[in-house]
Amino acid sequence: MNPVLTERPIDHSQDLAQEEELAKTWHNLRGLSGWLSVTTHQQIGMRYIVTAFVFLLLGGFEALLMRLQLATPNNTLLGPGGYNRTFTMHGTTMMFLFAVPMMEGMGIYMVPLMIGTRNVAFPRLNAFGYWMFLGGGLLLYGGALTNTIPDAGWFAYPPLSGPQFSSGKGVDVWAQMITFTEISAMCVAVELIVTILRMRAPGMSLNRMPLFCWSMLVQSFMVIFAMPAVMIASTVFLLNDRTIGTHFVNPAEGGDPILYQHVFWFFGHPEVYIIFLPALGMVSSIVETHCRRGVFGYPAMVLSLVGNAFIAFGLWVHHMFATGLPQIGEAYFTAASMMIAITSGIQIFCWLATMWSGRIHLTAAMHFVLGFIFIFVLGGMTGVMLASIPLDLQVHDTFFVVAHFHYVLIGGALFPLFGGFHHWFPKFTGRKINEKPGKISFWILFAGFNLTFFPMHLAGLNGMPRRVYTYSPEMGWGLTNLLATAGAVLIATGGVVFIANAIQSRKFGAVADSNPWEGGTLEWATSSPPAQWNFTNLPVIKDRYPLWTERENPGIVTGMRNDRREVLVTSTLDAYPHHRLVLPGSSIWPLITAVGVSIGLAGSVAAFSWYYVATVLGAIGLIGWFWPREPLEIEP
Amino acid sequence: MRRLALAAFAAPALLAQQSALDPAGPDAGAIRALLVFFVVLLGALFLLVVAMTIIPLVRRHRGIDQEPLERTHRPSANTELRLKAVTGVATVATIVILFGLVVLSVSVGKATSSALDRTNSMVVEVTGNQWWWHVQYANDDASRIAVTANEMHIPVGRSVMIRATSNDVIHSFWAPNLQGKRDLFPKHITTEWFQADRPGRFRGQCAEFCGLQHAHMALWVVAEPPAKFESWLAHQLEPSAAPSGDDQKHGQEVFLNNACAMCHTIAGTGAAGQVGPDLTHFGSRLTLAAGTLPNSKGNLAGWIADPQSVKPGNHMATVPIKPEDMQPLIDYLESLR
Amino acid sequence: MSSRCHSDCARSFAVCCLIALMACQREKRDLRPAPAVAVVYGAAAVESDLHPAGKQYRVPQVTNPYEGNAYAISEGQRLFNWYNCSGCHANGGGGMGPPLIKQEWIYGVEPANLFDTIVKGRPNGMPTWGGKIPEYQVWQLVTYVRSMNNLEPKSATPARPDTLEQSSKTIFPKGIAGR
Amino acid sequence: MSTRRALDVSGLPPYYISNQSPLFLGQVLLCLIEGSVLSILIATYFYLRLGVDAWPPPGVRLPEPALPTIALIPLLASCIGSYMASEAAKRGDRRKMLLGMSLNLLLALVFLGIRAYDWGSFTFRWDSDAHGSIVWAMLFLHSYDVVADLMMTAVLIVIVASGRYGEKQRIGVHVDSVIWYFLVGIWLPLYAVIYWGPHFVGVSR
Repeated sequence: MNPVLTERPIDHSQDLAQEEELAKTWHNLRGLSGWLSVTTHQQIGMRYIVTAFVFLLLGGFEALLMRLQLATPNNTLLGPGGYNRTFTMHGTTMMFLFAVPMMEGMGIYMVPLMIGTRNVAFPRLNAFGYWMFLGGGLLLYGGALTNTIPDAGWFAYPPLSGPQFSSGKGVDVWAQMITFTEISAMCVAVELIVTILRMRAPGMSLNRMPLFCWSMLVQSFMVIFAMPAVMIASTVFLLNDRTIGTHFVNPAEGGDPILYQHVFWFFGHPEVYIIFLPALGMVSSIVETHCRRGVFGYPAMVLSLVGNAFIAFGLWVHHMFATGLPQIGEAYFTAASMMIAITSGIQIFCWLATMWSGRIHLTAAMHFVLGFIFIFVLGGMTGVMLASIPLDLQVHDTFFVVAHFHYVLIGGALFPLFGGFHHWFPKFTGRKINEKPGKISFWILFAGFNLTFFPMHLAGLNGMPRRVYTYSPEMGWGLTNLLATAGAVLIATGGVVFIANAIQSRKFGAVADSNPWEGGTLEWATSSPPAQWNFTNLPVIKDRYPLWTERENPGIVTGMRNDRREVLVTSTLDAYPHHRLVLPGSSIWPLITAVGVSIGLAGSVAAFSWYYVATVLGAIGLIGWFWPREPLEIEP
Repeated sequence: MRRLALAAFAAPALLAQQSALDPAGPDAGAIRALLVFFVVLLGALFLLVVAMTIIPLVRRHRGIDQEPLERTHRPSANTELRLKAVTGVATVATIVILFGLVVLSVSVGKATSSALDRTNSMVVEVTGNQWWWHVQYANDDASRIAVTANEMHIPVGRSVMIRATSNDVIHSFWAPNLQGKRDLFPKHITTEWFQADRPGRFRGQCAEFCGLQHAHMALWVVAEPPAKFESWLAHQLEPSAAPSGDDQKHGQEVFLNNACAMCHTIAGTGAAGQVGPDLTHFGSRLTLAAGTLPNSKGNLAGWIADPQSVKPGNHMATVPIKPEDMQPLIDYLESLR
Repeated sequence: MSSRCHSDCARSFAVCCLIALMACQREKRDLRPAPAVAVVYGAAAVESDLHPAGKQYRVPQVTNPYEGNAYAISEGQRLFNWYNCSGCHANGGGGMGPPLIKQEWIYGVEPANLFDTIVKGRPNGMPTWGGKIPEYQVWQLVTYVRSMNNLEPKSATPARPDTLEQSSKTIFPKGIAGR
Repeated sequence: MSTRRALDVSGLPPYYISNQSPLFLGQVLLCLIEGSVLSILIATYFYLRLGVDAWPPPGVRLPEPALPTIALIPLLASCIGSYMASEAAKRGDRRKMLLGMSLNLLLALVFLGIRAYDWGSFTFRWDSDAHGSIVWAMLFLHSYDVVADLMMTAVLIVIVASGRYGEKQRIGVHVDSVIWYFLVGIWLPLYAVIYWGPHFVGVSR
């Protein structure tokens, strides 16, 4: 029987009655076992964000250690072994344990709020994904406690990372850790795609969806196609070569180290866009709210997101220009690498157009966006230089490249992320983060960042290779490295100021109502922090910025049962209600499955047969997970 | 404009020992010119974008007519139209500029890395090992193949072809003053061409992470006039100088009786180890331990006594030499001009 | 907390420490050899203690300092090729020299025995390496030879060398069914 | 008393056993993931093949295509069982579901039996050379997926046979066929590459 749209008088008493019923249905169990069996997207999203932030601090500490070692020539703070382990842990922690999980965490937290539903599509898979991510972090840093630390770099090229030249289990722990974080990323990607395509609020057709959700959708599809490549490179090629003696990358027996590079970078470049696309979504959300108008050129923005995803899969060989591959291939990859600057360029132009024709409120979040534009565009320019083969042959694997990818990663992802923290802090905690220290932390981070990484361009052009634990005084790199270390200390202080501001505002900040910035998208329709069930009545959407057009009487969905966790499944293109779906509640089984699989995978670092242990334990967990529970029949 | 940019780049304070900004050959020169062009053009575009970001901040009260709705802002139709035109033009400009840059860099790439006009280039075979370079001058007649380590003399004005491979992990041959870098792979030969237009000593360094001592894997490319090069090459072909004086003779005995001969080769003596660098003309080299220390008696003594303190983790064995043997050994090695 | 829980926690904690300890031993990477082993057996074949220049006060190292150390095994693998042991012993399968992957050892497979075999040589062609190879490298070779026979912890032993065919293939030429 | 638009959805069904259910889209995405894993392995096979001259090195017998070609028949037949089960799940017909799933399981086990025998007769191991490594990797990963899906089907048979099941389990039965179609479909290119590849790509001995 088709849903019927009628005009109903607003009845707040009925809403309150619904809220008690919903509170009973959506409350999380108490105690430790309750905490461990949570499946609501807000708790799991916040856990992703907090855990990834801890790994950011760990990675930052490693970076500071490296900078102190390189501050002066012939320094002896870290020996070669110590420095190699530090930069490997820094790269691995930042790329696999901070960047991707943080963006996924923001996606899990914000997407259900922005598309007007109550939870992600597969709540228990969401919990399983978080526990696997945590398992990966514990494996890497647990290994570090027992001195089993990888030291072959964050992309671990064989034969150096192979069985003969990397002794011990460090590189094996690195390879297996990737399996954990990649399983977690794929879980989140599958959930977000199904949530975005099938559970949007009625009336929210695809062209009315916020740009952040578009960037999460595109990013999730990239995860689906990119992550398997790193699974193959790290476990099927490297880990098997190291533990059971296969010959994928053994040059003597038909294998080829360049094969590893191709398969790894086929994942490697989409990976940096997997980190970067959600940041574009955050910038769009911040710009449209703080410039008081919808983003200019919505279709152009969406098309450039999608274009970015397709081109990102076609240009991985620009990491391998120095390997001497045939000329024609390299010319194609030069063109592809330069083409991707067009899609990012279009996004920058649209944001600038939005700022031109909007009324800009210079809040802390807007500061970070402006910092993003400055740093990311500069990083994009050096990126275009790296795309040209002759230039790349001079600057590949030097500090020029180190400067480039920090400009596009810190500038392109970290600054929008900090902007997002300041923008959504009221929604996360219910209190506004105070602006003054926010702006101060921005300026310290901005100055520290440029003081650290701009001189590195010069060090790179002056011949300083990447990943050298020391250099001699007469090389002439002393000044640039000293400046970089000073800048790194500045970044650290900026980070401390931000953390102090966040902690202080969380307790004593001004209490925020549901829409402190007068934003237009749906996440501002819920209370701050949002209730467990997000929307008492699911919204009905008429256009792209519902809170700007129909603030007084937004459309609502009625007739949903509140005594079970129910969400509305709508059609993919124009979100016409299709059927109601009962989501599972809290469950401990995702944790049990994750622990079982983690034990098996961690054991497989030592012996291959532990994969069978992982299979058996995983099967037991999954059977308990899917076992039918009361009530079996779902009455309408 | 270009001269200004070139001056900015060539300011001596900025230049270091091995710098891509101070070319000594046609290839590095072409790349440096391309770099300057890229920096100037892209720098201008960057400043333009930064200006476009800052202007809307400072021009709060502007003329474009909008309804001053405090809560939302719906710009009028012709504002949207004008913005659409501006962004359209900017996008097209980006595409055109990028297309131009692709064409330019592919053409420069062709010029610097192809072998079209390098017919009579001299072939040098470079083999990367964990943390030092084996350099061999290829020649059809086996007796005229000169072998040296961590140093490569080349004649000025003549193009040199590097045939590079590796004995263990991936390394990368890179002399910034002369040419871009080329990776070295085990069981695989990669080639590269470069040429020096002026005499001088150009330092090169391994540019692909290759393990513990990746930082100390350097080599010196010495460009010298052809005549001087020919005499150097001829000298390299001769066997090592016989030890003169009993001090050097005792040094040779120490070398042959200890583990030294297991790894190193000195042509003309019994030592024929292939796994370490060739020491036949060790005395005439600029540096020792792959560019880590200048070649002097004191450094050589320190290096032999305890290689792990100079390059922690490197593969030279710690051979305990009795104190009375050390000095003769040093004299003998330094005598191998 | 019930006492049983105490013992469980204590037991699991002990297991973790054991794993950590073993891992630390495997992962230890001392680049500079300890002075005690940085000595070269000058006159390896000397059997008696009488020396012209007075007694040599150096008790020979008997236990293997690199027991279960992954870095030492990997160095031993490199030295096995560098010092051309593979010339006679191939990759452990044996050629001109006897195979090094076997059950019965004429001169014993304990570290001390292997050390003596390498340093003093053996009849029928095993040369005296004492004085030619520094002692700490001999210990690394000893550890590598023992790892070929799975006498070193599995986690410290590399699965295959980069250069040669997998040695175990020579032992199992038949298909998997014949394993 | 201002009013607001209200959309009454109480008439909509609380579940939907068809390809419209979100779980179906989730399974399709899983197949995309496994598909990209196996297609990268196929690309690796050709990369390794074109990197060496003699493929596989002399003395190694190539896997013969005779047995696996026969094994294709039970594999393709098992799709019929899977289709029967998924349609029965829509209608909620318990007997047909059990029949379909059991047929699917049995035929798949026949296929796996033939493969295990054929696999056992290989004269190369995963550590003999690059050819052995890639062929074993392909066979292992595909077999792992097949065994995992069969375990799922077996558990579903037990649940449906026990009678204690509801709509959610019927959606599970219906959607389980998606993975099976994919696994059968992806095996065809893998089969062609492993068994016919050496004869058609590059010079074979």
